[in-house]
Amino acid sequence: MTSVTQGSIPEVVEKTIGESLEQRTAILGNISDLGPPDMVHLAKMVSNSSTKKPTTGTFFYYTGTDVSNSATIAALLHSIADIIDEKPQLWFGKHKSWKVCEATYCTYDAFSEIDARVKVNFPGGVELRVLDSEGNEIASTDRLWLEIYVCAIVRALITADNDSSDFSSVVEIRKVNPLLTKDQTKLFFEGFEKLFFEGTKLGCSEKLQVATNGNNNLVDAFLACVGLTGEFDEAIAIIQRLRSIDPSIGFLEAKINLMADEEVRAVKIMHDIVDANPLDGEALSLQAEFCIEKKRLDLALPLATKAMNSAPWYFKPWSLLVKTYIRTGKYEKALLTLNSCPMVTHKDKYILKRINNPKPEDMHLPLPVDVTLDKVSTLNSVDVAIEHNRVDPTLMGLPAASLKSTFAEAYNLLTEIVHKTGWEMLLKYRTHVFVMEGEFKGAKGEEKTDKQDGVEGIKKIDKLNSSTENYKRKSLPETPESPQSEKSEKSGKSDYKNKQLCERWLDNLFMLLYDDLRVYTMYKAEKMHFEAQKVEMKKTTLEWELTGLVAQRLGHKEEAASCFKRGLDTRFSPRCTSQLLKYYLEHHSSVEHASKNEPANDLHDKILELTVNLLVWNHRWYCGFSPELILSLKDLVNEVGRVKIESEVKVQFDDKNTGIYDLVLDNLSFLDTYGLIEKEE
Amino acid sequence: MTSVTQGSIPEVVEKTIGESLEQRTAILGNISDLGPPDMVHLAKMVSNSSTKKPTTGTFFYYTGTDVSNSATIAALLHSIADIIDEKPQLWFGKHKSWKVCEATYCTYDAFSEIDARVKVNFPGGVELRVLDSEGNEIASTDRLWLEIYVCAIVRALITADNDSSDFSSVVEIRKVNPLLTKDQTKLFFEGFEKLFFEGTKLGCSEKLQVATNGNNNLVDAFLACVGLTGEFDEAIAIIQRLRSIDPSIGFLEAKINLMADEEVRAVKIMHDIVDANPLDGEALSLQAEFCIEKKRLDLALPLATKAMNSAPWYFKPWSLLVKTYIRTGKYEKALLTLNSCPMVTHKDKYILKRINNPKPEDMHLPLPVDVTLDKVSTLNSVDVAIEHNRVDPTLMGLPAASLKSTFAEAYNLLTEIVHKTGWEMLLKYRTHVFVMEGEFKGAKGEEKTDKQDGVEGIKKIDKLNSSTENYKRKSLPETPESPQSEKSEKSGKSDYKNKQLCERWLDNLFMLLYDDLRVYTMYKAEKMHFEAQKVEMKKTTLEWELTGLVAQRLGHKEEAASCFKRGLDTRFSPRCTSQLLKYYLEHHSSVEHASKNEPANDLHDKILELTVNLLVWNHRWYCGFSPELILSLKDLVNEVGRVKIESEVKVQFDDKNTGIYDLVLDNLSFLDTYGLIEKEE
Amino acid sequence: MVEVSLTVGKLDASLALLLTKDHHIIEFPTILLPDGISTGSIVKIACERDFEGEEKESKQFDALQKTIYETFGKHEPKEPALKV
Amino acid sequence: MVEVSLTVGKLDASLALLLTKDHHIIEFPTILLPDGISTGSIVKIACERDFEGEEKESKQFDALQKTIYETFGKHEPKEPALKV
Repeated sequence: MTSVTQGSIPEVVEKTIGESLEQRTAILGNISDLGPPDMVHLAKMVSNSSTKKPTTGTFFYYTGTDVSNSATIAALLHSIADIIDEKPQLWFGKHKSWKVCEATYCTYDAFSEIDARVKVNFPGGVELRVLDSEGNEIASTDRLWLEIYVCAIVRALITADNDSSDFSSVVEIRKVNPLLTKDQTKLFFEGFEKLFFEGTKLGCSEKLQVATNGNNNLVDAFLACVGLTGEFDEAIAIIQRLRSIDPSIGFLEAKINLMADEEVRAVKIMHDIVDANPLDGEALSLQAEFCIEKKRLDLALPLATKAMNSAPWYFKPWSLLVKTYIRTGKYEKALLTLNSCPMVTHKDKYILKRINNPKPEDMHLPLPVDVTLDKVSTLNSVDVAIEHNRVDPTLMGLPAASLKSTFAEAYNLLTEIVHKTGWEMLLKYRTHVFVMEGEFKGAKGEEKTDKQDGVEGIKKIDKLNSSTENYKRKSLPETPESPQSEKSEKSGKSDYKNKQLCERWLDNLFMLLYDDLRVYTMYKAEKMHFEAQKVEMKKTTLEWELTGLVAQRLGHKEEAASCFKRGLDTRFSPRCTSQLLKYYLEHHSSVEHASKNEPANDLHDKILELTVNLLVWNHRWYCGFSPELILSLKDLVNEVGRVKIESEVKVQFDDKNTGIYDLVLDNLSFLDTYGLIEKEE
Repeated sequence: MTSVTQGSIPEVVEKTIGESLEQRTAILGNISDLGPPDMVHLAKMVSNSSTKKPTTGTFFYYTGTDVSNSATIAALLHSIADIIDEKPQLWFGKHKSWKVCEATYCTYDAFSEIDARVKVNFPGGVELRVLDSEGNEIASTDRLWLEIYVCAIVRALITADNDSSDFSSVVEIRKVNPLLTKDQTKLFFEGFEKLFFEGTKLGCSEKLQVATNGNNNLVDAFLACVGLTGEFDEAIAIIQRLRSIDPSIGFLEAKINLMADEEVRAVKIMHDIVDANPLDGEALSLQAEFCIEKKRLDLALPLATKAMNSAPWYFKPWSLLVKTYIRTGKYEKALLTLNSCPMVTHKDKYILKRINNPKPEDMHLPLPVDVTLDKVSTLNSVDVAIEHNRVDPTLMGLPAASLKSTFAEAYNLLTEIVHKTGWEMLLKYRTHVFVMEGEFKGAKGEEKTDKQDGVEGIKKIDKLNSSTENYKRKSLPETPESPQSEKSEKSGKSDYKNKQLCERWLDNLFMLLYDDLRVYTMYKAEKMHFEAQKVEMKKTTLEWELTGLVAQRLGHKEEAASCFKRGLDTRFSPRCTSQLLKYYLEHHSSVEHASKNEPANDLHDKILELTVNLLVWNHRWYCGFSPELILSLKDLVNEVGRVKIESEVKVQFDDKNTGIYDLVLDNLSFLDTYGLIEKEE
Repeated sequence: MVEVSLTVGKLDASLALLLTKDHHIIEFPTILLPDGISTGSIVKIACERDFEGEEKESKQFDALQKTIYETFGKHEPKEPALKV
Repeated sequence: MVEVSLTVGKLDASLALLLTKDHHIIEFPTILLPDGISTGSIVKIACERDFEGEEKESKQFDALQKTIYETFGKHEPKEPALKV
């Protein structure tokens, strides 16, 4: 098992001691989401100093800590202080013998909008303060502690495995597994049930306009917890009790049964829900999704339609309907339906955010030395930055890469169409169902009503519509003939009346799609050229990574995987690794069920390697919690056998005792705790 | 006649010579309206200096200059230089003998989005440069000069008589009459006709969503010019020629005929227009307006309805329809119709704006000494500022005072209703036609579609909705009974279905109305109290002014006038004066036609006094052009006789030869030029 | 005449969201819906050009224009003649 | 049944603005309007609850639910038995 060392505690140096605490207090009034990550503040002095007063303040962030009560928090602070005091710290190039005088742990509770702070004075003394949004102190209660605990776990689960390739993401943070013991999970489940009807206070996914009882961050975290721990029975029991109060959340019971592979039960539950309320949009959507997965599109179509009619403000059923149309080859209907989708604007995904902007020179980001792996732990960030600055400019800043929320989903649907039809045909379908510029002159000279201007207004705000002009200029040539129309029965009417105006956001997705396709087509042409010349194509790792992402967005999974693989030939890249891992895991399950062409052992080896690399990379960045990697290990162990995996890890990665075996063991022992893998012998 | 002196040329000192010209160049790319006012830049040196190089740069703005060609502009620059060189200038407390080395005149042409600059070097040399929006030089053409001329006159006419009590308004500006000679007007008419179909490039009033051929700033300036010069025949001839190209502007011919008091002709023209096109929204609106003025509301109602049905995106016909409902006592219909009005958001009135923000200490704002009037020219701005800081806080920042565009008009309609019904009844009507909070529970728990959120989004941007919460809290108590319903025939249906949701902006207007009413009611109560006690009520001039404005907004014109009068007891106030003048002029025409109760002579004396005061005040701020004051003088002279007015001015205001007679003469000579008053004997 | 069948997708105080078979969203004033409607209900909307109504409207409008012209367009309205 | 007469106030490619006698603005899909319509036209819109349609829809939905339940809800779908 790994343990915390000085090398795995990042710190940011304050200008004045305690300023981060003050800044945290100052922002309390402006928090409208799950809030900032937990934070540890340390007041330190040089240990042989005569004054006995702290000379330096530092802080760093945390997720996943057990914050169920102040004693547990105080114990954590004690252990951090011990680790720092234990021996001289390598501090900005020098060895400093620090002594921690005071340590404070802050954790935000979004239910009651309060910040709980536990302060430990060394050698003795623990103090608890709970601050409301105005910074006033209030009394703590058991209920409040439950909220604090649940909110911290929701933050940890919701933000785990977030793609952190963004430059603005928080690095001075330790992420630990919030569900290490069964007691922790049990307490979270208890809290979930007690706080369920306040879940909407925690906000919801960026794909949803408004949080509901059945769909919000608390529920998402609960489902993540259930998926990770496999505590299906307990979870179902809880949902059953809650359902009796609010029937609209029945679909969650079906969902968990599906997660538990209890399909028959899930089908029965969904059936009963819509029998009782044929307008339950969530249950109908789940049913439709189920039928799409079962490839029963004949059943999915009426279900998605009904779901959409029952909840027309909700993006999900619309997207299922579009998907059904695509998979049945009804591309014109798919485009028209896509055009009517209710988009969620002005909403961002919840991510962990700093409370202030520290300067790079104030950041102490040590290299943990207990676990190392050549090329991964030692990835040189300066080299990566140089690569970044020299990257092929056509690959950088492709706007489709930064699509958010429902716009990203709509883009996926559009790429699914183009993947099937090709660009030329897609343009024909587009011309056929949407009014093109100049086609309709009726509105000439008439002013717009406020309402219309209003819609325009929103769209202007919308980050998507960077440049329709641009698009028009460089759009591929369109041919005048229309493809066979699905609507030819209405041909008696004047043509424009059968068409819709294309929403501006959709118009812009076409533009982004064009950009992606252009890059991808160029890549493929280049590749063919090189192959014909029998010369190897050279790209930097970042360029392979970005090319792979374009291919992936366009649905060319194999091509994407080969790009990521090529990217990893030169150096380690966390994004290439995790994308490739995802590809193999997906591939893996299809291998299992379908063909036996690929030697399975080979695949297992690759998955293990990628998983281990990422575990080490995470560990290097003080992160010990990744549900994706845990689940990847779980599958491996259950297929290959625990003994085999353990020995392979030892032989292949840890022959020099570099701590990798311990790291893998951390995760295996978690799986062990929940009985998800065979017991250690 | 007055002439330009050193005392009537304001200047702003530059940090470095020419920086204002550079700043003007820099903003050229971002102009989306009529552009900045004309600007004069001077490079000066102390005249006995040895170096012969300019040491100081200054600039100031202009409107109304004849900019028809570079020679005229050069002549103006020469005369300015002569005035400044002539004798030592009183310059920030010292006398400085300046010599102008270089003078530049800049004028913006919004048709072609160019800035024309004429530079004169002293003693000799004239240089013309025309800059496009990127600051590149382009060739000048006759067409371009026509545009430059027309655009400058449009700016001058559109911004004349703007309420300049705003602290951010430009004071370092000279405003001269752009129509001093008949040739100037003739050239403007020519330019108007030639450029008519490019008028939309000049933008439109803030009450209009989009400029049209018949309704834009060029047309507005043209109508202002016609109204001021009385050149109706020529104007009608022009419109007749333009109508043959674009029939949709026919209503302008009717409009000018109405201005010329040619009612019968106007009626015939309107009749013919709607005969040819029964969907001409502008002509129908004009007809409706005409019928409202004639108090034939039976005719106005179907006309306004038809106008609105023909142009539902246009605020004007909606407002006429609301007005008709109000005047026929159909208050519920009026409220419902008001609620459906298409509001113009995100649009500001065109005002003259600076190209940079000069510091107060760099502003040379001399006092013109050629025309002075005790208490007016010498109004102490420090005293006014002190008064401002001590003003009764309930009067300051009443939000209804800053309503813009269609929101201001909608507010007027709402006050017209409350003036007739009283607040209590208005609330009852409101409750009866609009769904009140909690009345409809159907949407409970359902998310909003993007579309709806969109509309919400706009309204959030909208400056109006400061605090509905606030409103609800302090709203006057409502009584549960509804007044007699106009809609009782529909009582079979469930109640909420007969009601509409009150648009948020209208909801907010109710709040603003409440604020105004509260202040007004308090004032009236206070006044009664003081009258009962036989004690005089004390307020500062600014307080009287603000109280008067509240009364005016609420339609209490007499009360407003008495406030403005009381305000003027203590000191001169330009706003009290101009508001009171407007009141008398209105009153005056009603006196003429109706009663003889008020001694007309008295009224004439008051009008003359207020007009003269404002002429002097304008002159003090370098402004020699006010259509309102010119028209006020015209009426006076035509009623009382020129000799009488001239002698009264001499006796009452100019017994000490303080230039006031000359100032009045400036305006009379303008009227003379256009044959609008009897010739001088 | 166009006749369509629409599903009520959402019912608000003043606006209802109706959905066509082709997934057009129509915002329809609640006031124009029959009674007893709720989410999930199906309504039939028939839309027909009203030539008769147009004719009537046109005639009324012509009459209105004539009245206005007769009243204000022939000559300045006379001051009421006071009998002595 | 509710029947109203509406004036076409504006006609756009996909949306028309219709105005009721009470000055409600209805945004109506152009596609649902009869042919030959232009600004100023009058249309009659009749709106009726379609009980029959509701019934039919309800039956179809019940049948659909039954199918799903029969197909997936009774037991795990069997692997196709290969005959030897």
